Amino acid sequence: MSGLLRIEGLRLEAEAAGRPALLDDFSLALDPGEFVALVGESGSGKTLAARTILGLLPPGVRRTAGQVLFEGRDVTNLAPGPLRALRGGAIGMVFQEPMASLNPAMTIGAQLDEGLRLHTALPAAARRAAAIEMLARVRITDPARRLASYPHEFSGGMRQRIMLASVMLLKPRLLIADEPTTALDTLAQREALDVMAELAAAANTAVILITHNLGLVARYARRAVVLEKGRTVEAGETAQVLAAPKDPYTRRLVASLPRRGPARGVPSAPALLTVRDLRVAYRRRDQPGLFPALDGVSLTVAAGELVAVVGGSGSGKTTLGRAVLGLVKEAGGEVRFEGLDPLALTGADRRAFRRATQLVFQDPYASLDPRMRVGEIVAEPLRNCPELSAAEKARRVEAVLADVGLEALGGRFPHQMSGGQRQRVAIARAVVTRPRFVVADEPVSALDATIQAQVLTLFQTLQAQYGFACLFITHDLGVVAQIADRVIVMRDGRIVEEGARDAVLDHPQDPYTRELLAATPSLAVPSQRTEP
Amino acid sequence: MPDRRGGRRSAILGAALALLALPPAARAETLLRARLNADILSTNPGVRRDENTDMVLQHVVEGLVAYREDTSVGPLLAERWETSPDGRTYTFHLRPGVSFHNGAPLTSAEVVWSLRRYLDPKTHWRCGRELSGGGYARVVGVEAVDTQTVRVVLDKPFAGFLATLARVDCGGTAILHPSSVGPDGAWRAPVGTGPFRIAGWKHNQYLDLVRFAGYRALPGPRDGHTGGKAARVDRLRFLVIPDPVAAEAALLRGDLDVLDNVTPIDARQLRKRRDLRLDVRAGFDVFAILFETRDPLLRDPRLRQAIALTLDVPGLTRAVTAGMGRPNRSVVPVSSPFHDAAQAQVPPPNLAEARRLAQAAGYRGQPITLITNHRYPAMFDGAVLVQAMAMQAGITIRLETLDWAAELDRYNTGRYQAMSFTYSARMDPSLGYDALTGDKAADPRKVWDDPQARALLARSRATADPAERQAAFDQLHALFLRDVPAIVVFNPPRIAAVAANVTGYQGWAAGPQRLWGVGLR
Amino acid sequence: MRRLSLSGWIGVALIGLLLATVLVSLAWTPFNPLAIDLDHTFAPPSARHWLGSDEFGRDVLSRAMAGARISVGIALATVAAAVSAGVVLGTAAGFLRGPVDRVLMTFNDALLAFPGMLLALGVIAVFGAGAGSMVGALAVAYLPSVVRVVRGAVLSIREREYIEASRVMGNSEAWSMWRHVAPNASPQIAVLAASLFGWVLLSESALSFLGVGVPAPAPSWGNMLASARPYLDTAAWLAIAPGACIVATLLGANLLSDALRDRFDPRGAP
Amino acid sequence: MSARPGVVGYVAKRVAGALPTLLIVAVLVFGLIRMIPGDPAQVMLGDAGDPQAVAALRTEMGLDRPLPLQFAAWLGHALRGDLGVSIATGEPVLPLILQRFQVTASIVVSAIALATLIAVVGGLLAAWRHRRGLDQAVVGVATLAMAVPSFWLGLMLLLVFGVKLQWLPVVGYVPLTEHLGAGLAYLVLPVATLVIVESGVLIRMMRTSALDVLRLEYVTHARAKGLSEARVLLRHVLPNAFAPTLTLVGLALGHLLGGAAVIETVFTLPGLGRLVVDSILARDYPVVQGCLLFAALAYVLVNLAVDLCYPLLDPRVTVEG
Repeated sequence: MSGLLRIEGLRLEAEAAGRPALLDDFSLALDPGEFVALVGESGSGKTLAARTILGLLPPGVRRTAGQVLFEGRDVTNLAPGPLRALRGGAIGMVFQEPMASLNPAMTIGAQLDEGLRLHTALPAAARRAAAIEMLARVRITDPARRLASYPHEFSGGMRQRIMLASVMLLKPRLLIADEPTTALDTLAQREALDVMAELAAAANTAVILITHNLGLVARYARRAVVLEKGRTVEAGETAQVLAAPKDPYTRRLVASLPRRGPARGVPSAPALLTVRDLRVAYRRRDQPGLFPALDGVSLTVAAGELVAVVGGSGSGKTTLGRAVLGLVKEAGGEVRFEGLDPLALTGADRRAFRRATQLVFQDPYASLDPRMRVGEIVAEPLRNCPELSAAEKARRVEAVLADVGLEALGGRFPHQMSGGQRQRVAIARAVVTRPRFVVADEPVSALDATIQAQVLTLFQTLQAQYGFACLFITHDLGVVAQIADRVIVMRDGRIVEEGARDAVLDHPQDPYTRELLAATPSLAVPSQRTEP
Repeated sequence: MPDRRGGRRSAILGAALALLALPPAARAETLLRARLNADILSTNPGVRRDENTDMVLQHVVEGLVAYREDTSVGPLLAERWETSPDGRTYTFHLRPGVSFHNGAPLTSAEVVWSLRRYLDPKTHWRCGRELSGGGYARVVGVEAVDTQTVRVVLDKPFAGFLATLARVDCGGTAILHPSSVGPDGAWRAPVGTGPFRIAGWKHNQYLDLVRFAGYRALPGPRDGHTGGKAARVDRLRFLVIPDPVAAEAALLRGDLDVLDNVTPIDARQLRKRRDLRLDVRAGFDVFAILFETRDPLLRDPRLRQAIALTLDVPGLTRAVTAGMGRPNRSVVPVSSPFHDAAQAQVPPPNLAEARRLAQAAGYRGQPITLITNHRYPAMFDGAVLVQAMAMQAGITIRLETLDWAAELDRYNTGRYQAMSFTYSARMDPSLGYDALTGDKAADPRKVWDDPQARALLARSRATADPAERQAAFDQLHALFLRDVPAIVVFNPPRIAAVAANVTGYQGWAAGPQRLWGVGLR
Repeated sequence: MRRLSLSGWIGVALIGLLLATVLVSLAWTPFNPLAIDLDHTFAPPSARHWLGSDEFGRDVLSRAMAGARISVGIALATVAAAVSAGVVLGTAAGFLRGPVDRVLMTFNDALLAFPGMLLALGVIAVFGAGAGSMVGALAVAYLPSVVRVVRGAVLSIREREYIEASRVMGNSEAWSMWRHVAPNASPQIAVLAASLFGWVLLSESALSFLGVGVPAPAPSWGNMLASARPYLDTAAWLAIAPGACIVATLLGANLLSDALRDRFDPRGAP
Repeated sequence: MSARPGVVGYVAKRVAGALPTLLIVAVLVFGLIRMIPGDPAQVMLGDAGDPQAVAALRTEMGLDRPLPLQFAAWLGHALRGDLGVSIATGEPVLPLILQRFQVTASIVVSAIALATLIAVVGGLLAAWRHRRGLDQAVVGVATLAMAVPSFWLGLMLLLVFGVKLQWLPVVGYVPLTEHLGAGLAYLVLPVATLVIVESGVLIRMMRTSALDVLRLEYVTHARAKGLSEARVLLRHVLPNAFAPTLTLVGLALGHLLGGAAVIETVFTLPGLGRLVVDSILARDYPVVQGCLLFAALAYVLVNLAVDLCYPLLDPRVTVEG
């Protein structure tokens, strides 16, 4: 068999004794030009498996069994010299975090050039020409001029494409892409992966795509390997794995994908929040003048209604969420909550407003005081409820913790909990005052797929139970489909489309909405992939 | 310190002292190198001056009279003089054959010009006040009798007149040629009659003196600042080396020939060297513990006596001066001709008596604050030892370490209980007692405010008869030991270290280094 | 809580030894540290004088023990003064921001631009050498750094999301300050205090070495070193003993502050 | 990197912004030194100076004028670059400071440069070999170095290399401009002392920030490109990890340039620190005021220079920000 890569019986262990293997009996075979997905959640070992190929295991991890053959050579025992020749030249790698994967202190030209100079004998002018050509191919406009730019002068999506360019410049025989688009919004993700697939196909480069996003697997990969806690639980043709998962874990993974529920019949309620012509402008360092974050936004949210706000990075959706809660002092226009202006409130009115409204943040770690116990965190908002006795408060906290499934964990510190548990704490803290309105700012985008599904379900349950209205900010149309009553689509600080969920998802009017919908991965395996 | 090898390091230090920048001296020229701990302030004797300035200029200029080795006043440019019976008129006869550095002969004209210049308030002469209305006597006339005779008239008799003229800090009242100043009276450079003249002055680095070929020394052996002042080297260089440790290193490496003012601590080390010779003299400085006799606690003389009785004076002196100082309980320095047997007695410590006296004075362990400073190790170490010795008799002394300027401020204002202090050298015992004795209300610096003492001091000053003066000093001493306004402990040694090839160096208890008569082998 | 590392234990042991020495010295030293013995000066280390005797025959071990008492007392008092004043001023600057912050920080920067050692020297010259003025001088010299660190901590914690969360709950700024900013800044301040202890001890001995430190005859390690200097080649033990004491104490303080940093970090050491 | 257009304006703005700081320093210096009892007239006249003589000298020195007037006069002259003349020696203060500053600067700058070099190499290697023997050795040595007082270390080095082995001169100083070889011999021990004392904290800072950078993906990316470890460390880790160390270097330099009084005392160097201490003791007001103003200015300028270096290390930082 003329395989490009064969991994057999690979076992990785932590140097600290007494821990289960990080990766156990992992095998994978890859032909030239083949596109394989490695699927799993955090801690499944998928990244370690890929890094073993390049000999880039983090300190503290050891290979204790198995071999990795690249073009017939065992790469695990290579001397540093030949290994370095392999790295970058024959095998390229693209990383998850576009903000951290390019050296901020070097121009992108220098970074593109580094690999070329090392692995080819081209003269400087030819290297420069190659770099410019490659930048153009990854759709960076004006590539010749931008060679002298630094990474921070590019957006996240552009940076990830520049990474791709730097790797693909050397036409590697194997490309390892480790969660390359997790941090990008839907459109940027689509663009980056399309470029990657295109370049790989052109250079006949085999690709290992590491991801937790089943939608991406369905769209790009011919084969998929599913990992859970270091074990391979399922492997095979993508279509087969996704359509008819055999392993319970794979089944759970597939089931956790958000799917559209039936439209709730929301009884027409009075408007809780009205926003008219809201404008917010920031001064940005790299630009003269003011940058409009919100540019004349108007909307209403009725009591008990869940309105999803969708948009890419920089669309102004987060600013909107902060502004309606009166957290942005520089806001122009009009915000009325139950007829009152949050920014003008004082004293008891202000406290009443704060009790009635809450905010759930994207990163549960950053939003919980690391030096407070969970019980104290959840109880803190009740300070504004003087009518409750201490005992009633304690009961309320206990009940809410039970509601979010964290009974008995009130004594822990945030760092002693998992990400999903932390987000539950944040949600418990938001609902403990029985608010009438909650802003949820991407509350699930930092979580693994199965956890994300659980938290979303919990959020829906709580909303039904407590009946609060919600402005749910997200970039994921799948999430929107699952929970929203109404959808607002934002772009560049303006609302481009607004309407009932099904109407927007099924009959989008604005081109931007259509683009977003097209870019949203789904499990439907593209036809050209099923019939190679 | 152990021997050091090699000329390489000498070369290094040579460079350190910026010698390489100098033009090479002629082969035959002899060069003697001594140290200054700070640059001199000016070349204007007795005007803009400090001790270094005084010392250097003693080699360049001379006055009518000067101190002899035994601190009496002897002739220098004046061959002799007469005093009128009323003690108000002094007639000086100049020594013939003396010439200035510019070749001009010394005549009464230059003497009259010089003295009048000093007495002009615009000159800011250091001793102007002493000889004007504010001092002991006022000079009412200076005139030339003939070319070799000058007459000075005072408004009233003043036994200390000649001593004042001889005072080193008065610049020895040096006789200068009028070309020393410009037409506007501004200072230019000293044109004097001394054995050396100034050849170069590089500020903060060095000062060069060269032999004055036309010098006419007062005949006779070396005697204080008066006789035998011939230059024995062609060139005399004073190197400015502020740090004492650096100066010592320079000496050890052979880049200095004479190092004056070595501390006893350093002398301990230098004593072991065979390529050096130490010259140790009991100096005229007076180390003493001063008391504020108006302090509620210390106003009782019995407590002061008690403290004095706790002191192991020889032991303290030995520890502080590395065995080189001379224990002395008298204000009269041990090197003074007036230091007779009566002054020389050092009572041994008596702790039991000390306790008894303190008890009798009502002392119950109240802390007494003793001020000292870190600038002068002897004052500091002395204070530490006094504290420890008093502790043995149950007397609690607390040290307060100030910097020297702050201690001086306390000294000048009398704001202290006790103070570890050193009086700078005073040639005449009357001046020594005068520094201590006086009216505290008028002058808070004075520690001894006692009518009897003031009367005795006046007596010692009024007469010129040595026997009469000696009697006054003996009585003063007895009174001083009884009243204990201060405890004199020792006279710090005056130590110089000279290279073995230096000939004729002779330290002088009463003054800093003298480099005339000093040669090189 | 995380277990201490080996170096952490060494730090605890050194500081423990220091405190034990201080306690013992309150009750007992081999000799009276102030008692002179002019017949036994410069005795090398022996069974009688374990660390030798100095130029006045005083026992070096006794003086080193008494020196520990003085040095530690001054360092503790200084740290307490500098940290409490620094926390008040730094919190005020970070919390009130605006003109108060600007005025405070301009003044603070001016003090920072002042060589700390010379500032201390000046203060001591004004008030005279003594434990009190030493504490005051060192506290003034270190205050600007403490204000800086505290203000920086307050400003950075203010920007955390949980402070915004507290704001959303309707909590007042003062409450956020008290309930969220203060507890999260306190580990940093504790670590700072531990390092400060070392720095102050070092400065105290340096000032004593320059001759403006603890008033004699009370021994401090710095003035023991200073008086040992002329006898370096003949009685080196006089310089070695107090120097070793300073090194051991500083090492202890540094290791302890490292250990505190690791231990206080709720996320564990990186 | 070419100078950006805003740099000149930025520097001007920063220097102008430092003026209040310098003014406060000037007022503090003036106030503080005048609160110290004793004055230069007393110091110059010693125990022989009677009160009238002291008063006369004070008048001559202009010390009897009201303090605000003295301050205004001094400040006016200082703004024109004239720091007056030393009361004790009559020397002009500014040349005196500059002359002494050369001594301090030659020692401090070479020591800090060496310490920085050692810190970079040691810190990078320790971080690279995290938790291995080399790392532990480097951290151990650095922690120990942080605990050694400079004056004691200086004394011990003197004892060993000067007194016992006699390899190096014990005291004194030769300007490098006068004799290079001799000058270097005098610099060795003081510089070595400062290097050891200052490098401890710098090594640890460099190691910590290098560890932070080594965890970042672009380092893994650089390795994945096949770059050698040396190039990864020097080209990718060092520039991104150096900023915090540079800050510390700036602080150390800023403070030491103002006078390393202790080290200058140990090695009897005629530096700025000794000048200040001696002038405080002699109450030589113009010299003290001049020196401390100079020290504060040096501190401000060094930190400004450090700020200007950040954009070279990290293009995300702009000087205007």
